[in-house]
Amino acid sequence: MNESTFSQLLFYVLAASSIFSALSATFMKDFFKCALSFILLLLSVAGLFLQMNMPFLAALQVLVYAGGITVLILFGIMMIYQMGAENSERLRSTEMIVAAGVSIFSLGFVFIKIFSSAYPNLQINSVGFLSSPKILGESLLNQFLLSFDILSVLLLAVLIATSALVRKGVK
Amino acid sequence: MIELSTLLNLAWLVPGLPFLAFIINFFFFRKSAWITSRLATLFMAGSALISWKIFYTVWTHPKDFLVTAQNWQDYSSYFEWLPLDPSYQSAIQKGFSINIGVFLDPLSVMMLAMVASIATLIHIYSIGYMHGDPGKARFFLYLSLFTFSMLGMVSSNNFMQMFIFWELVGLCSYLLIGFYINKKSAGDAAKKAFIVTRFADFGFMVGLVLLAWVAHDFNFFTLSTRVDELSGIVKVGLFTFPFLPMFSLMIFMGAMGKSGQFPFHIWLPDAMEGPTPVSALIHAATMVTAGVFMLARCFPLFHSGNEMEIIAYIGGFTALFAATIAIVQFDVKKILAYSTLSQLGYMVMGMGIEGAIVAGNPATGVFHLFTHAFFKALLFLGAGSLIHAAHTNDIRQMGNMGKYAKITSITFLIGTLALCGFPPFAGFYSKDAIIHAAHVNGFHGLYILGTITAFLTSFYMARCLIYVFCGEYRGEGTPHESSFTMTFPLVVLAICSIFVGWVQQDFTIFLSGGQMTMEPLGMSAYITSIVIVILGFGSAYAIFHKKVISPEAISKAFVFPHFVLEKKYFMDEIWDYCIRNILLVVSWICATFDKKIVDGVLVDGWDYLTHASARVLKQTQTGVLHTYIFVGLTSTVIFICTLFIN
Amino acid sequence: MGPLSLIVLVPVIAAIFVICTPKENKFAIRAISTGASFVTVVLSFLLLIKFQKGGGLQFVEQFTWVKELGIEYYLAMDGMGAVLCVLNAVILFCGVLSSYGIEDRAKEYFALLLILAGGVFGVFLSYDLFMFFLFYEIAVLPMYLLIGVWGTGQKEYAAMKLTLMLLFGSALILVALLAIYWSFFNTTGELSFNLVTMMDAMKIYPNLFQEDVMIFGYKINFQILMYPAIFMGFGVLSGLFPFHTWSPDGHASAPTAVSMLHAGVLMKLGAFGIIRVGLALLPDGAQYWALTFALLTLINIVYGALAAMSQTDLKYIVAYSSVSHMGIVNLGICAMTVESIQGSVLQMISHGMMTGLFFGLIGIIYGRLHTRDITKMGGIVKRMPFATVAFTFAGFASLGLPGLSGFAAEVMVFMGTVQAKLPAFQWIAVVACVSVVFTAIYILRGVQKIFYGPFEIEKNKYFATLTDANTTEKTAMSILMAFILLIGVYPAYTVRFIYDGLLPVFRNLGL
Amino acid sequence: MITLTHYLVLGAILICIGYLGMMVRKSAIGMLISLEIIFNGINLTAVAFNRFLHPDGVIGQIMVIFIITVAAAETAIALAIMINLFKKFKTIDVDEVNLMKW
Repeated sequence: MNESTFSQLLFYVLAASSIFSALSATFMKDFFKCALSFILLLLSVAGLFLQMNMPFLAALQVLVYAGGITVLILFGIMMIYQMGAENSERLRSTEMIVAAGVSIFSLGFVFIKIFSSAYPNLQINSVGFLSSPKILGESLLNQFLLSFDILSVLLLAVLIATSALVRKGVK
Repeated sequence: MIELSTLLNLAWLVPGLPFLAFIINFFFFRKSAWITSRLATLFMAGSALISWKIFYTVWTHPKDFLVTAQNWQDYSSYFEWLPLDPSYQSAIQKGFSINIGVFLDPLSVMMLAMVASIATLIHIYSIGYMHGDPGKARFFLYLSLFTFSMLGMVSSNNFMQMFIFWELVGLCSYLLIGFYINKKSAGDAAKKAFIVTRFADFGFMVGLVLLAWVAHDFNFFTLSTRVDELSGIVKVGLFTFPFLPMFSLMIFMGAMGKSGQFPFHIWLPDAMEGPTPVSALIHAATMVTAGVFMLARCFPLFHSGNEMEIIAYIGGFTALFAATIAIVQFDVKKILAYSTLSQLGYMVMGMGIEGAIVAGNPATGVFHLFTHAFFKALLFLGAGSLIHAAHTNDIRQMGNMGKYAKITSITFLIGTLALCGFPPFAGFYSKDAIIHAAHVNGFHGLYILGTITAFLTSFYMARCLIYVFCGEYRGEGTPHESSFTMTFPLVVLAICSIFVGWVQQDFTIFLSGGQMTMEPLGMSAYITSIVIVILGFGSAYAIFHKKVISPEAISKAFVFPHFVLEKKYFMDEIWDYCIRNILLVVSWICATFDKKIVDGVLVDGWDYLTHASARVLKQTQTGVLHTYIFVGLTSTVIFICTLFIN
Repeated sequence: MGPLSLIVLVPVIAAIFVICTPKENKFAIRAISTGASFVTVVLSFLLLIKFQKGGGLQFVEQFTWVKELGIEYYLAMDGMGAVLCVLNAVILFCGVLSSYGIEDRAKEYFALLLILAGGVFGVFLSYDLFMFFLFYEIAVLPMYLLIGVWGTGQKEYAAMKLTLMLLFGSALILVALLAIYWSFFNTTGELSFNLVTMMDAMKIYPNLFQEDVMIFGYKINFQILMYPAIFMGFGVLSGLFPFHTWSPDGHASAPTAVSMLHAGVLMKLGAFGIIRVGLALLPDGAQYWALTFALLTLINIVYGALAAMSQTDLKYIVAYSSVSHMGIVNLGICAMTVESIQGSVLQMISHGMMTGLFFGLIGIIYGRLHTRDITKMGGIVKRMPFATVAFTFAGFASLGLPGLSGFAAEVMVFMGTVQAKLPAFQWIAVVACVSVVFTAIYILRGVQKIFYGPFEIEKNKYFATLTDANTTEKTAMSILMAFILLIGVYPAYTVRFIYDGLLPVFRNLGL
Repeated sequence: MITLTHYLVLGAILICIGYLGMMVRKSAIGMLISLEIIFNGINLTAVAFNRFLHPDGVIGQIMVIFIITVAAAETAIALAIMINLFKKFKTIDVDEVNLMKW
């Protein structure tokens, strides 16, 4: 089993796990199970990033996304649960059918487009591609400096807003 | 012979003096009745004197006053009132405009003299008649305004000036009829008079407007030279018609309004609401003859055959029609009003007959106008002093007035005889001239019509005499003879009514500027008219005095004709029905259409539209987060798919 | 600062002074505004006398305002301008005199009234299209506040409707003016709003304003496209048939002086605009559209008179009568002959005076009887003799009695319409004459119902304390009556001014 | 061999699942999580395009970095709002919260 079949196999495993975890995250009634399957999804996507040898992104994904955001969500769930909300919900059945119909319909379109697109069998040429934090850092600070700064302002604003929102005494 | 320029300057004074009186009275003496009446009468007398002087000079030199299309300029002095189109050039005139001024020609000079003199007499009469009336100052104000506009109309040399003063005369008749302001019937009668004449003036105005389009000129004399050019075919919208005949009928429509011909006569009997001097001046002598004057003035224009016959027949029919109604009237002024209508019918018939034949001479109709003014004014003033004496209009309450009002009765008798055409008196010469002309020129229908009307005239006047002078006085209180200022005009007018008829021959020579003469009336005319008058008086005497067949029996025998005559052939009701049901309904439709459709739909419609669309769009804001997300995401998904369709 | 900008700015400066005076000092407010309007009357008379007929544009004031766009402050007086300025000054003076009764917020009322009058002066005198439109808006906009605040009855609705419809009209006008501006630039390559240069250029460049415009694939001549925009845009203000409905409501709920100024002068702005811009610059468009608009104005005349017949509210009768009279003005413009255009300008002046008098009197009657419903009036001739005389005088002037100004104008318009070269105009003139009869009917019915007949005290509770007009109102009304009489008795004097003012328009129309 | 289409297919599926989740979930948290799934699908596609079409460029990766930070900010705010929501309405069910109805 040479090196390429291994990477193919790895891709399929990761793809299957991410689809499975995404489905369970959406259709689980219990929030905790849903949050946990979401973490699994994040990790499998990080794996895919690694497979495309983008280590910085995978790290970012794992650290910020899986570690930060989902922890925040879990914290939120527990706090709501603490304050008395029940931790499960019933799904909307009628919208399920409609949404399923629309998504399958649109998936069909997208797939037709993808499979008939101009470059079907572009291979993953691993040689010569490197994406290191140094390259990303440089481009962040010269080419995309403006959006970088706007982002920082955005985060500051979110900081203030969240603290203002959850301040004690807000009726 | 005074040359023309001084005559023209004098002519300016004739209408000028009453106007001056009006201005002075209006601005300075409106408060005091005494000064206004004396001043107005003084100025009126002055203007009458001047008009007699001009009349005398023209009467004595008819040859020099033959006005034709070439020399009308030096017989008139005028100023440009309204320059319509200065850039218009044509063969005979530079610049198309409306001129107002004074004009001397036998017809207008005769009318000036007649109007001025009768107006003076009536001014004197009304000093006495209006004694003690609070609005006396206002009355004399209107009288001088009326005489100014009447004299202005009479001395006009073009259609527009005539139309201008025509309307002013209509205004003065509105003001004078509605003189008793708090009497509702007076106000309605004034309104009715003005609106009915306004309907007729619509025809006049349309005629003038089309004349402006076809001929670009209003002067009578320059138009009379272009008769053949004007009788060409003209296309207005969908109708094509020869211009001149249609034009003369339209102009005659205006005349029908003012001179009370058949459909437009309903306002004249109601105009008796005004004080009696007004009825005497306006609705007997002067204004109502305006239509006949207009026919005479543009006689050369109308000289083209069949439409004059139509006019003649309308005149004849009105004469008979009015005479029949007069038989059943009990108000003395109403009887005289209907008799005026029938005499006007005579004059129009006279003009129509003369117009129809080739060598027509307008003098017959105009002479009747001349004489009629005198004896009809006399009759009205006499009636006025009778009313003044008996304090009622109704002849059934009067009786044996001869004993109380001596002079009034005698003058009233003279007037009646003149009206019925008893030979020596004025009426005979003029009225029978018309009947004779009808007989000579082959209008046998009109001839018979004329004789019947003559008989009816003498019948109803005799009936009025019997009611007023025979039997015992039926009213309350004792009537008294009127004061000198009222009886003096009666006497003067009585004298005129006797002698004015004898000048028939010279009148025709004077009027036609020495061209035409009217052959004198033969013995047959004398006999027929005497027979008719005697028949009329005899039958009236038999029925009303001796009661051989009492009037009640007759009315019982002919119930329906009596009822129809009583109701004046329902003409008032027809007019009222037309106005009320057709015009007011149409105007109601227009008003509601405007309010509901044009305003409602076009303007408020937009307002409704915005409200309705807002109400619909409001539904989309359900407030539920899910619907927003659902719509948002689904539409993005579908939108992305549409991108991939190509 | 020549006389023309003086006559335009005196009311505006007076308005500023009025605003600065303290609210309680009613006397000062009235004194300033009466003084200012008197100054404009004197000024307009002086200009009228000094105006030499045949001398083209006089008292010209021309300063470039925005060089790049070619906008100039260009005031000039021609024959029409001279006479219409006198009309505006007189109506303003009488309006100010008859609005002494305004108590609440008199300051703003008089200020707005003066600004409005200043705008109207500007319109009559400006020869630069941009300035023309600027003053046109200044004249139209204060109406909303004047009716909305000081009006009676459903004043908000009426003010809103009036302003919205007028603004719809001025939107159309703006489109047309800019189109003219642009097409002038296209042909001559020079950016200018100046009316005189445009009219002269029409002689030099034969195809000025003639090029074809592509609209949805159709090729339409510029003039044929733009003339309806101008005619309907200005027509909204001058009471053209489908857009006239603001006039009855607007006048019914406007205070006296406002409806005097509005019906008296502002409605003339519309017709004046059509002559100054429409006929002068787009003659072929006018020729093409003449018949269709003539039919509209014919409906205006007959329909307005008929509608006035069955109104019970006094102001509605007068409002519909001004719709009908403005129809005569518009008909005169559509007929495009020498008499008819002169007649329509004369009708503007005479109708301005008449409606001013009418609304002034209605103000007096309404001030005392507090009702405008004619069924509740009757027989008030004994208590109010002056009002009766004046109302009958105005009535007879409006039904076209000779000797008063209505007749001369109507005769000129009808005779002009009859001579129009287009086929159906004779028929239109004949039908328009019917309005003479209908006007007589509704005027006399109105006069009869209101003034004559028996005087019953119990019919209206204000009858007991009924008094006649006071001296200021009497002077205002008698000034208007004097003018109607002056123009009516000898119209040649006024018509010569108008003829001189219209010469360039006749030259463009090829008359 | 793993080609671009594989990643694109996977990314599309993830986005669809996320969309499905948004439609189906009644609670705010559920929605939040499905929203995050959509973000992951987008990240994957972005990276795939960068990796296969423009190997020398970094635009895809920069986009992923930005998306992640924005997702973080957005989740923080969403949770803060959710907590306030819960304090006021005693429920996090989205349908009960309909005060904004016209």
